Amino acid sequence: MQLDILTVCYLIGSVTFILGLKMLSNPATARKGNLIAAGGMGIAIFGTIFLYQTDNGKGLHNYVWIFSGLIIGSIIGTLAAKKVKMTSMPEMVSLFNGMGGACAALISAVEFDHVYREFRLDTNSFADSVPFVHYFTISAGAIIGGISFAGSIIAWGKLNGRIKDFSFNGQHILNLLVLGFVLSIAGFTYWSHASITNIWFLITLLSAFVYGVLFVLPIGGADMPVVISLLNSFTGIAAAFGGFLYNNKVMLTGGILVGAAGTLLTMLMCKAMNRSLMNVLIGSFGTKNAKATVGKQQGGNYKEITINDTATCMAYANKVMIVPGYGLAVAQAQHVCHELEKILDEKGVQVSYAIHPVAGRMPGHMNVLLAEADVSYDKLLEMEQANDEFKTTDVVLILGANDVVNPAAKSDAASPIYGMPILEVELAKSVIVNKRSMKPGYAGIENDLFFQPKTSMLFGDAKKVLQQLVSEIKNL
Amino acid sequence: MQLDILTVCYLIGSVTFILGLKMLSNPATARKGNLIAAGGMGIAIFGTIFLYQTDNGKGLHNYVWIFSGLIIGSIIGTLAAKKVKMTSMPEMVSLFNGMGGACAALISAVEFDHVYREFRLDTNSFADSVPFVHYFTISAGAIIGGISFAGSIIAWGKLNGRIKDFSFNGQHILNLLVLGFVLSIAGFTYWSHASITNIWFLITLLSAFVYGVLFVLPIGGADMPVVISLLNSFTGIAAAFGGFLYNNKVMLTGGILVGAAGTLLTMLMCKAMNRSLMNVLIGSFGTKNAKATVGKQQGGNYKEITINDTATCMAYANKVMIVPGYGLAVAQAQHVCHELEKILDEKGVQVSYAIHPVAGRMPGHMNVLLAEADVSYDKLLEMEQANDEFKTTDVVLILGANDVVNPAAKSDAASPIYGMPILEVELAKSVIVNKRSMKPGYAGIENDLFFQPKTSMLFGDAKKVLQQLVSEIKNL
Amino acid sequence: MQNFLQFITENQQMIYVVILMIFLGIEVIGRVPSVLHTPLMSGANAIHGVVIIGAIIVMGKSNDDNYLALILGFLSVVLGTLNVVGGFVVTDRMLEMFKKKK
Amino acid sequence: MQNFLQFITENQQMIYVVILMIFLGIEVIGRVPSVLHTPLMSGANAIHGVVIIGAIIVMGKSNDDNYLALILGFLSVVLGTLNVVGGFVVTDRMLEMFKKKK
Ligand SMILES: NC(=O)c1ccc[n+]([C@@H]2O[C@H](COP(=O)([O-])OP(=O)(O)OC[C@H]3O[C@@H](n4cnc5c(N)ncnc54)[C@H](OP(=O)(O)O)[C@@H]3O)[C@@H](O)[C@H]2O)c1
Ligand SMILES: NC(=O)c1ccc[n+]([C@@H]2O[C@H](COP(=O)([O-])OP(=O)(O)OC[C@H]3O[C@@H](n4cnc5c(N)ncnc54)[C@H](OP(=O)(O)O)[C@@H]3O)[C@@H](O)[C@H]2O)c1
Repeated sequence: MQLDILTVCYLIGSVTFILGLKMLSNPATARKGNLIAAGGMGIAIFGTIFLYQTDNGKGLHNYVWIFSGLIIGSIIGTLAAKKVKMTSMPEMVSLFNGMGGACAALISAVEFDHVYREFRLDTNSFADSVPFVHYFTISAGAIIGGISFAGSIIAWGKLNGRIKDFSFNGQHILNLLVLGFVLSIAGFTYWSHASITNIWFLITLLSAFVYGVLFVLPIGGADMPVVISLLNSFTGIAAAFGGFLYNNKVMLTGGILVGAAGTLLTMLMCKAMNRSLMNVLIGSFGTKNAKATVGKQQGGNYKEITINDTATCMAYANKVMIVPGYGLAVAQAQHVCHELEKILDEKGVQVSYAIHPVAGRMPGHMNVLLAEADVSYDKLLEMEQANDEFKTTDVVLILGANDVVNPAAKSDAASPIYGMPILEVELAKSVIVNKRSMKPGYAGIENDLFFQPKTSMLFGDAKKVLQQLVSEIKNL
Repeated sequence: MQLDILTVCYLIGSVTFILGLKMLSNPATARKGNLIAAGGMGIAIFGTIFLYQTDNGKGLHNYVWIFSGLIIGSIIGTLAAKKVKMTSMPEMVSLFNGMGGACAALISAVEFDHVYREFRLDTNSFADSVPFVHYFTISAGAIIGGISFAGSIIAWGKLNGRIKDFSFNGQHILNLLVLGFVLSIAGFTYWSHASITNIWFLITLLSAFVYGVLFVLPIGGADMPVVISLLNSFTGIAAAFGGFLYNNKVMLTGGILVGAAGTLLTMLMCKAMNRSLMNVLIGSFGTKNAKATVGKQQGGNYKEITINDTATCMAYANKVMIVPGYGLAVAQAQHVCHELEKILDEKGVQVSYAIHPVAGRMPGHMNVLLAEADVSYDKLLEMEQANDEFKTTDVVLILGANDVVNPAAKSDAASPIYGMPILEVELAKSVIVNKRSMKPGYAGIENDLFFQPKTSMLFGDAKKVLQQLVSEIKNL
Repeated sequence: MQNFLQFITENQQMIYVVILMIFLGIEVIGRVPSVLHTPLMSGANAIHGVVIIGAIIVMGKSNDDNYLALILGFLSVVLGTLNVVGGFVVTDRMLEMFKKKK
Repeated sequence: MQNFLQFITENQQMIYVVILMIFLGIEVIGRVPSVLHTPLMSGANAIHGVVIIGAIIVMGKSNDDNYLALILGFLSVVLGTLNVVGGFVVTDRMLEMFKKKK
């Protein structure tokens, strides 16, 4: 009876996960979807605590340990999630993902320990006493969980700048060798003498960590959101192996669901940037190519503009469109940007923002950034809307954006970003670009826009420039 | 071993069904999807024939019967499917669907017979010797299959005009009563004396047929595609019960898949016509309302035009757009329409067709109709494309279409078709409407378009009118 | 109630398969354009012809002297085959008409 | 090979569930707009925190004197909870920022 109710709890859990994920992929229902999945998770967790029975009909014990673990985890988790700055979200997700991976690896370790204690006095190998499927499930959980854990920690470190990009020739070959080592040791353990398998298992786990580190290390820091999404699907698969191990349906379905959805999401993310997953993992552009293409400057002429002129130009315009990009985010200039918008608004200028979906370093980066600065939602135009508006816009102010306004994406089939939809700012009457230099952006390519007659460059750090601009306009 | 291979066959079958259905819902892959599903079906069928084993390890016998059944079915099925006229497709689908339903019902009947032979000497009821789930599965398959069979046959009869719409007051109440009767008898059988359950079962089956007939009879003939789609999902569910019965995964998954997809498809079909499923089943418009609204004619003035004038008007236009509708289909005027198009083309007039997705009486009706008459594909414009073109069109010729060009769908919130996307023919310079009278179309409502100054009416049967038009233009 | 819960536990795998399949059926055709409604209906119709497998099993298991089962079984094999073969062929013919645009 | 086939038969229900779930995972998020990529990733991340159930089972089954299992189990409960709770809370916060347009 008790177990029957638990089955139903798990069924509810699985269904809420599917529903939740489905709703999460639609802006109108996303928030509700998250809550529904959370509710199902709660039911599955408390169902397990109170209704689970082992094969011999006993319930769980060690409640004190379990509840203290739950309480400690909840408090830390909630605080961390509430405190984190909006722009550090990917770091946070990466860290949480690492925790999940570690959890899966630990479970496998404990299960291995069970098996080991039973068979360590066996004079033969595991292969003689443990079914292969059982051993396979345990070590797959450990390895995948371990890779996900170590990789996530590195991704976290890269995102908050503690760990620098690091790559050398032959890195990819080394990685393959380490991966091969992990798999061979894992296989070897099964057939080795039962009394020492614990050492081999430990080596497997540790080398999985090493592989996780090496896997993420060479990938460009700016590509971390993609990597996190990939590691996210790894953890899902590790959780699914846990589900196999305990013949637990909700773990199995939840894990597989995330594993599949995470893999697709990773590919969708790459597609939104018009790159392939391979390209991200091997890290060809953003690192090497960047330097290569900077060389072949087209050497056109560009026009500079002073803060003073910019202020006049904007204050007397009818309609201004602001295009925020990665530079705005790193300069932390969202608040002063909002200030600029308000002042212009007071002067009767119609101001809105053109938001490119992959502007910045994570999808939706600009939305959260401007939301943090209290910019009102109806001022944020999506790409399609914005492209309709540019025709009637007097001044476009580009703040630290580059690739997302690069016309090469439309015109130059040889360009690495060819095919990516862009903001067509050239349709406006005039364009003012703020960045610190003529250096290229993320994709490492030249931007023709800067050399067009209607474009003027306004060099300087986005935050400083905006502050000066605001005071200039006030003084007009 | 043999059974293990069969499991894999079934797994392949299930996967191909999912893939096939997915591909069927995308124009680019639809045909391949159909073939993939067919391939999977073949694997599942031949796997069953050669690899199936009963519980006691024996294979199947009666191969002669089985193969003759397969061969007869295949020959008749292929011939029928190849011979049928394109516009009679829904009839054909309905008939095939009925066969599936009958097949499910027959299987249940044979299984019931098995159970009955075992327990008929029992002095007690089935309830004492047969598990409820087993009995439930058998009778659910019989009832749902029976309803689907009888309903499909009626739908087929209605579509080819052999059966007329038939409804009377209280019909819906009668239907509910019959349904209640079917279910009570089915329940009663389980608890009745085992030796006479066969009679009760027969009554259940027959009254399911009666319900199927009564269910479809009052629904307007024009709504049959929706009804067929609904019965299609019924047969899917009946097949799934067969899967339960034999613990057969491919039947179960295939049946459920079609049951779910068919239900959604039914709703999507209703939505494309801007109606609710309830509305279709209760049959409120298209039958009664039609007569009601015809009364309140707005009595505007309309302008007539002669064949002669139409010919001149079209022959000297630069760009003509033809809007085909249900009237063209019933008049079988697609071939002469294609002729008109060719003649105009020779005269240097640019001609294309504006295809509304629900023009006619089945989705895609106009596409298959014009394809049958060899109209080339790039002349068929989808609704959105067509709406962009009307602005630059000189003459729109509407052939037996009515609701799909009714501006009330955009402007009159009280209209039953309000919200349905329409072809915006008023954007063109002039509009010529061919129909036989001022009577309304399917939705039974007045059409303002006919009373507008730029519209001229060209009364007559579509085929005759087009023939005259062609010869007139030739003589110009 | 308890019976019902027990039924769920005993058949939980089956129930999972059914629920997931329902979700899939709905998701998979969620974006179908209206012109494809008729061919899709027809394709789905062919797929539920999988019920023929039941007919084959019935036929292949029935004793040589059970004429009722033999006749009904034979009939159901014929009807099921009609559903499957006719369904796929007619769908293919229909889709031939819709060839690719542009 | 025979072993493998046998494994498939024995676990066929499980395999069906896995395959259907893979299809569902892919179908369900197929149409996500790019601005939602980050919250979706974060929500999916919270869902795989379901691994905590394994941690609870490990913890609740281990003997009182098996300190290794107790400590590792405790650690995994804490980590799993972090994943679940942190994941859902952070996703909710993110989505709050995306409120409805227009
Ligand atoms: N959103 C995502 O999910 C995601 C994830 C990974 C990668 N990406 C990629 O990132 C790119 C996003 O395009 P984007 O236009 O936003 O950025 P971008 O192309 O990387 O350009 C950013 C520009 O900002 C300038 N900048 C840097 N710091 C600045 C500061 N403090 N003040 C003012 N300007 C500053 C830089 O020029 P200076 O150095 O001259 O100042 C740089 O050219 C795309 O290529 C996209 O594919 C996106
Ligand atoms: N496509 C689907 O899946 C589907 C399914 C069910 C229902 N429907 C509904 O059907 C309607 C389709 O719109 P529609 O514009 O194609 O058709 P409609 O609104 O039904 O109008 C057809 C018109 O054709 C005329 N007509 C009939 N026979 C004719 C002949 N021999 N020669 C010339 N004209 C003739 C009729 O007028 P006269 O009597 O004056 O000649 C009638 O007004 C929509 O309301 C749609 O919702 C569609």
